[in-house]
Amino acid sequence: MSEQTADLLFDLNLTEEQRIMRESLARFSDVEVASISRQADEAGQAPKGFYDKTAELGLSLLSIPEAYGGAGMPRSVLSNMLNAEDLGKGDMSLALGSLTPLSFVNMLLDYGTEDQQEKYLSVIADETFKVATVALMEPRATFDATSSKTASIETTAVLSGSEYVLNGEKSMVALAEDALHILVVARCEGNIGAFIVDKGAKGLTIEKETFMGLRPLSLHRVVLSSVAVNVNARLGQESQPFDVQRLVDLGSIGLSAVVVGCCQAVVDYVIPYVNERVAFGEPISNRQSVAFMVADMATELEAMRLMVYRAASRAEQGLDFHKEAYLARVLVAERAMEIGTNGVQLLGGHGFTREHPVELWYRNLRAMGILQGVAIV
Amino acid sequence: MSEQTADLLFDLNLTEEQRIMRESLARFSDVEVASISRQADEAGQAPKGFYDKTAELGLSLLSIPEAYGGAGMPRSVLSNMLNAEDLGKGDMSLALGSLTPLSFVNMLLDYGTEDQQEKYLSVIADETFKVATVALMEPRATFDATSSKTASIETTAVLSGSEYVLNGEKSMVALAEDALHILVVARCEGNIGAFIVDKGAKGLTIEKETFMGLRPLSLHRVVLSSVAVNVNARLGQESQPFDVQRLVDLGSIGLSAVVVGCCQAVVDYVIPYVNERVAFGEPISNRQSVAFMVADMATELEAMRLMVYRAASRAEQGLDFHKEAYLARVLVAERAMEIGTNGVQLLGGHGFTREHPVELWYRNLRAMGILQGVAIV
Amino acid sequence: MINLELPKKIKNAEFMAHQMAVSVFRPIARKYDTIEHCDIPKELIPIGQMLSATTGQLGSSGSSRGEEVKNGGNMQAIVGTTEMAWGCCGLMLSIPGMGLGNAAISAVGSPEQKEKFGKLYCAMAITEPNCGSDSAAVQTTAKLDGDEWILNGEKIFATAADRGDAVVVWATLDKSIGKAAIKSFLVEKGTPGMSVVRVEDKLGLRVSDTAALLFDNCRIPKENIMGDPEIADTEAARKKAFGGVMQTFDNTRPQVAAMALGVARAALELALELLEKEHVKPEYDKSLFNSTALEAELYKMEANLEASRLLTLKAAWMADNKIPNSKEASMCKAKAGRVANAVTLRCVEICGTLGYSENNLLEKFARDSKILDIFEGTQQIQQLIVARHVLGKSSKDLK
Amino acid sequence: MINLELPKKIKNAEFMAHQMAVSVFRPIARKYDTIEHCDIPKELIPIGQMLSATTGQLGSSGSSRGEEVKNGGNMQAIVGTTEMAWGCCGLMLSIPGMGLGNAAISAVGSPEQKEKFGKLYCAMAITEPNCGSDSAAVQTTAKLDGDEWILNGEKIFATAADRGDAVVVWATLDKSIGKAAIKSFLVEKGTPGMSVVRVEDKLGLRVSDTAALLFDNCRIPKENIMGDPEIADTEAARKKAFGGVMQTFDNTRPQVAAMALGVARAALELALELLEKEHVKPEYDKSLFNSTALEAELYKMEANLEASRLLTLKAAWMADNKIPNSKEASMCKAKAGRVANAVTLRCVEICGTLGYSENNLLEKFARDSKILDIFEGTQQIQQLIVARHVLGKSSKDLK
Repeated sequence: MSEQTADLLFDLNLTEEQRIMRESLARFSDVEVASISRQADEAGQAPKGFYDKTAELGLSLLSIPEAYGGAGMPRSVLSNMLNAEDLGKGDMSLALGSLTPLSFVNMLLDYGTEDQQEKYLSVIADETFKVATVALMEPRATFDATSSKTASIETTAVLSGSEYVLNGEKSMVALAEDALHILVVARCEGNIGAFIVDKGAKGLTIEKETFMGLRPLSLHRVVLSSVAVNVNARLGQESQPFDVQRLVDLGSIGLSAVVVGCCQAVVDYVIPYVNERVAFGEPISNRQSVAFMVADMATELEAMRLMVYRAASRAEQGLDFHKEAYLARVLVAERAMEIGTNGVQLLGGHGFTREHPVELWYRNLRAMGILQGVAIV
Repeated sequence: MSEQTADLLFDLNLTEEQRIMRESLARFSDVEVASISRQADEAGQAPKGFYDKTAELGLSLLSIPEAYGGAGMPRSVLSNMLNAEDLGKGDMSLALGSLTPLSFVNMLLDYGTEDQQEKYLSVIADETFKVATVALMEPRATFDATSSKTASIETTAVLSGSEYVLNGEKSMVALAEDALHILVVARCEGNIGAFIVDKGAKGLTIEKETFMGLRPLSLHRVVLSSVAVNVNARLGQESQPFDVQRLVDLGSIGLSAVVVGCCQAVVDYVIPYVNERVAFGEPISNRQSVAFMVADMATELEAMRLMVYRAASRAEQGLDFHKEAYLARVLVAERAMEIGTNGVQLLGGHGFTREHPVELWYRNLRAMGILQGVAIV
Repeated sequence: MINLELPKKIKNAEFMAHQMAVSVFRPIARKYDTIEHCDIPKELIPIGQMLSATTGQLGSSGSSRGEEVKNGGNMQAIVGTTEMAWGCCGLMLSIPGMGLGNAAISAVGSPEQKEKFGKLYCAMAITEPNCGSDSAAVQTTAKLDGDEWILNGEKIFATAADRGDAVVVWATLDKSIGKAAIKSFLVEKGTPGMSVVRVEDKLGLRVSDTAALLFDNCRIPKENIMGDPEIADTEAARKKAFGGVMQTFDNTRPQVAAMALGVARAALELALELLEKEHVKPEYDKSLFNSTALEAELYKMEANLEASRLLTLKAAWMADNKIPNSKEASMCKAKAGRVANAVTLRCVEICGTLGYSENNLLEKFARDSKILDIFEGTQQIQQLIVARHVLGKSSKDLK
Repeated sequence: MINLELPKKIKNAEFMAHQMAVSVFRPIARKYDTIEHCDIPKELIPIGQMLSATTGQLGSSGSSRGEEVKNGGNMQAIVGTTEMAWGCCGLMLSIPGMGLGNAAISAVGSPEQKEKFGKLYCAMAITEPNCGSDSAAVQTTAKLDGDEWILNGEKIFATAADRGDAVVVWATLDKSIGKAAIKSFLVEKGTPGMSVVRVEDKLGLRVSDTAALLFDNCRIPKENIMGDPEIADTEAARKKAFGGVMQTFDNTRPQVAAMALGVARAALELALELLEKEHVKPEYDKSLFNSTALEAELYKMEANLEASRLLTLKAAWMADNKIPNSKEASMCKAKAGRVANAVTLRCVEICGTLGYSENNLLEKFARDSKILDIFEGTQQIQQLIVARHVLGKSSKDLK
């Protein structure tokens, strides 16, 4: 990260690389993701082989150093955000699932020691989908990871000889059951730390959790009952302590981007519907109550997108982006959930059936008000 | 107040007395109040002689015992609320001004000793308008009189021999300059008390304050700089301590009722306007965006009214009414201010001029979010 | 005298309905939501029998008796419906014998029809694939052929049409005439030519069956038409004929509002329960902006819910007192519908992972509530009706 | 590459405008609001001269130069307007020489017209008593009589028409033809037949003069018509002619959005200042529902304001890059207008007695902001335009 940014012009154009990636991801999202969205929702899981297809896109590989088997490209929050948006347009759950290993990779790139990077990243850098995940949230209504100052994280890690002993309960951990490694965020000596717990560790229990939405994402309760990990499994060093605020902010940007994609799908779906649906002798879109609702959805979607882009572009430039990510989340949460609700409303009774995707988006978009901090960008 | 109420039927009908009073107040409000609303706003005060006209209605007299020169009728929160609504329809400022002495009377009826009632109420019970007022609010953004538990009231009363010495600043005190008596709410030995300060007391300074709205109400800053009052000027006794929560709750009901009246005036004004105003070849009320806005105003107005009626009717029956008054205030504040804003919006550019009353209602209705606790019911 | 408290009689009915909701509906709410498609849940059969034996609380019409009552059948139905919906709105809609068709029969059926169909479980089929809230656009036809009506057309969103014993079907005698030619017909289950095309998979109210029906030269006896078989030939009579059809909505809209109230209150109470475990408890002791964000949100929800409740009670009180309440019926449905949807969704949000989880019913309430702002006329239709009343507009001027 | 920060050049312009707002506008904002009707405030005369000498920041059109600029005159005008409106929107609209008429002249005036009227203070008169946002319904007529046009009609809501040196007047050559016959004309102050009927008393923006004008056989030279004097006779040409008129709105709408941004940010900053004195300071360190109600409100306002700002910058960026931005211009105006009104009102509310008092400017901002959701097309008109774009509708289909 550079300390001071160059005097860039205000610009909303993509780089040539981003443009090419968008084109291919848009196609993938349409052909391989959106098309199986309903089926995956009903099944409560991604179809077999789906994640391996996403692995071919190399999303997690891109910024892993070549030495560990990655592509060694500089990490780009902006490009990752664009990818998240494009995948989110296809399906929120499958997008978040595909990007789950990336959240683990990003945390290691940001805070891992060289040894940790070598050990864990070389496993992830594979052509088949290798799962690693981050466990941050906890099963309480008032849980809040926004600030490291709050006592909201109750999972603890206590140093005991050459080991940390972890106790607590994590919730909504994506793909935990299949994860080779789970990065567990826990309180440790008054600070917040992150600890890599390996699959099958003693005292680790993983239970499937089911939610209103994000059903194919495969979310889990992770219970840590005196799970011991080696001191080397603690992420980061004294000099660069693990920063939970940054995790949450990157998480807000990533989730917001996925949500912007989903909202775009809603808008794209309702426009032809209201133009074609006839009631009282005219397309219902000839009525101001319908037309203005669509206009408002389009306006707020554009606003959401610009907020997310700004936070991401500041992160990319090495500028402080906490406030921008925070405010983007505030706006996106409010408006995206509204768009989800209005998507059903515009289709009336038809929107309430599972014949149309709007009810699925209604359920999935509520996650924007719930999920915190998985750094998929 | 009875301890337990009879098993009344759910009913929205007025008593015969209330019906008759409504008719006469509606006429008064239309002929004598609404007609001078604009003039009073521009002048920043009620026209000369206006308040004496309201005194003839006997609003403050009604429940003063006959022995002190009043009508000796049982105090009715419901009837007072209906009066407040009717006057509020004419003009919020003039309604609140007319009812200001009643707030003082009500506090004395609720908490005054016999001696206090005799001394002060016999002065108010007059055919000309005699002013007494209540000083509760203080000039701070976060001031909150809702709870006696908060430290929000900073004005203090300290016992010193046979006197209480008062220090502090009160804000938005109606008609203070003309008031023979000001009931000052202050902290005293860890409790909240109310103290009657007479006109011209030493250390008492009264300055006119001007606000966005309620301009004819004549609101004042009351500064108390070591104002000494006799111990007998403290309202109430040990057995029935002064209850600031009740003051605030009755204040919420009264102000809400005035505001419901004003909102009715807005709705009554915009309906013919949007039906007559033509744009793009049709009355603008043929457009859903306009028509639905009016429908929503009418619906919320009805909802507000029912909330206020319920709180008042519970108070009248001697049932606990704190929560109902609190929730009524929450709803009325939100919706009334919205109705004020939409009143201007529906008239477009014309609504922005002072040729129409909507801009006045826009300003006055904001008071619903500001004012606390003057027990005019 | 103005009083907005419920009298003892109504309170008692409320209490009984609540007890039933607690003991029968709540324990099985999640189970049947998950099962989704099934026969009539067996736990509901005794309830259906009990309610049919007494005055059906769900059938809202015709319940106020001759005597001068101010708080009668409509108000009682409101509180009963609210409490049952508090338990589980989907289960309430699945109680056998309490179909919308039953309400229609008891309102406008002939004595013979009441005798024959009154004891059956009767669904109502109005909506068609190409007419949503536009009830006047019915395309299903009924043609008299000797002693039989021949029905042809397709119906969707017919609640209980798969489980029910019979269906009340709206059809037109002559498409060219419009509203006045729309009549309703009684079709027994198993009548040749009537088939269930599909039962919908839904976002919420999953236990309640919502079916699509096909009528392919479906023949029913001539006497199965409800009301006057003649097509009114004056404008006034036409309006009256269709008005009669529409008027049933004035009774059912407050009922749907009551469902919304029940579901929303259920969500708010559960959210408060979950939050109290984490030491969040609203005390109403600070002004809105001096409270925490969570408290402020709870206060606003509660205020809007209470406002919706009072609007609904007013509409019912008017009906009980024979005061025309078309405007008020739409007002309460509009507000209760949108408030219930907003409240249930907000409760999910403020309870975080617990709200979103299937371990609690909050997410179910948020799914169930959406349709309450849609069926029996969407939010937009209610606004239209209120606006027409308030502005004095015809349906031609304000579309 | 995606970047939503302002470059140094624009930042500098912003800084300068802000300094002017702080040193010139703010100190006199309350004074002129109270005075209301007066001549051009003397403090504004040097500012008018200065801005006329440089590229007028308020005249938004034609400012981007030939060279390939991505962040040009439109964006600069946005930040300049925002900052000046932050100082006082009424005063900004009263700067001599910066009238809307000046913008029109610099956009479509002939070289001779620019020469003659460019240095004057030119108002714009479009609205009539019976046409609000319906610009196509102009009833004021212009009839050619020898070498002169004769104007007849009435105009209202003409900003600066009392103080200005000249007025750009919209009039129709032939009412029966509609949009294509609407032209604009330059009328100098003092021309016989043109009179100021009244200057409006207003809720806000009191220092800015808003006048009603009467044209009673007002004769002006033939060359004072702007643009082509012929009435287009093909449908396409007609659309283009009126489109040209409407297109000026695409430039002015983001400017009004910028005013809204300025006023709203002024209110939010002042509210924060007042609250900080009472130890309330948002730290962005808790999630929304774990914050206090006051913090949550501040966060939501800030988020919506920032969203409006970005929409406005995007519309300006598109204009600077010659990308058609009619949809985006209406989007930013719609959102900024409603957000600014809501934010200024909320700031009054959360600051209690301090917010409502004339001792602070919050109540003034709340009065000023209302018109920003109305003029240059109301909220409803903007929604209509956005909806037509998004849904691909004509103005006939979606009214």
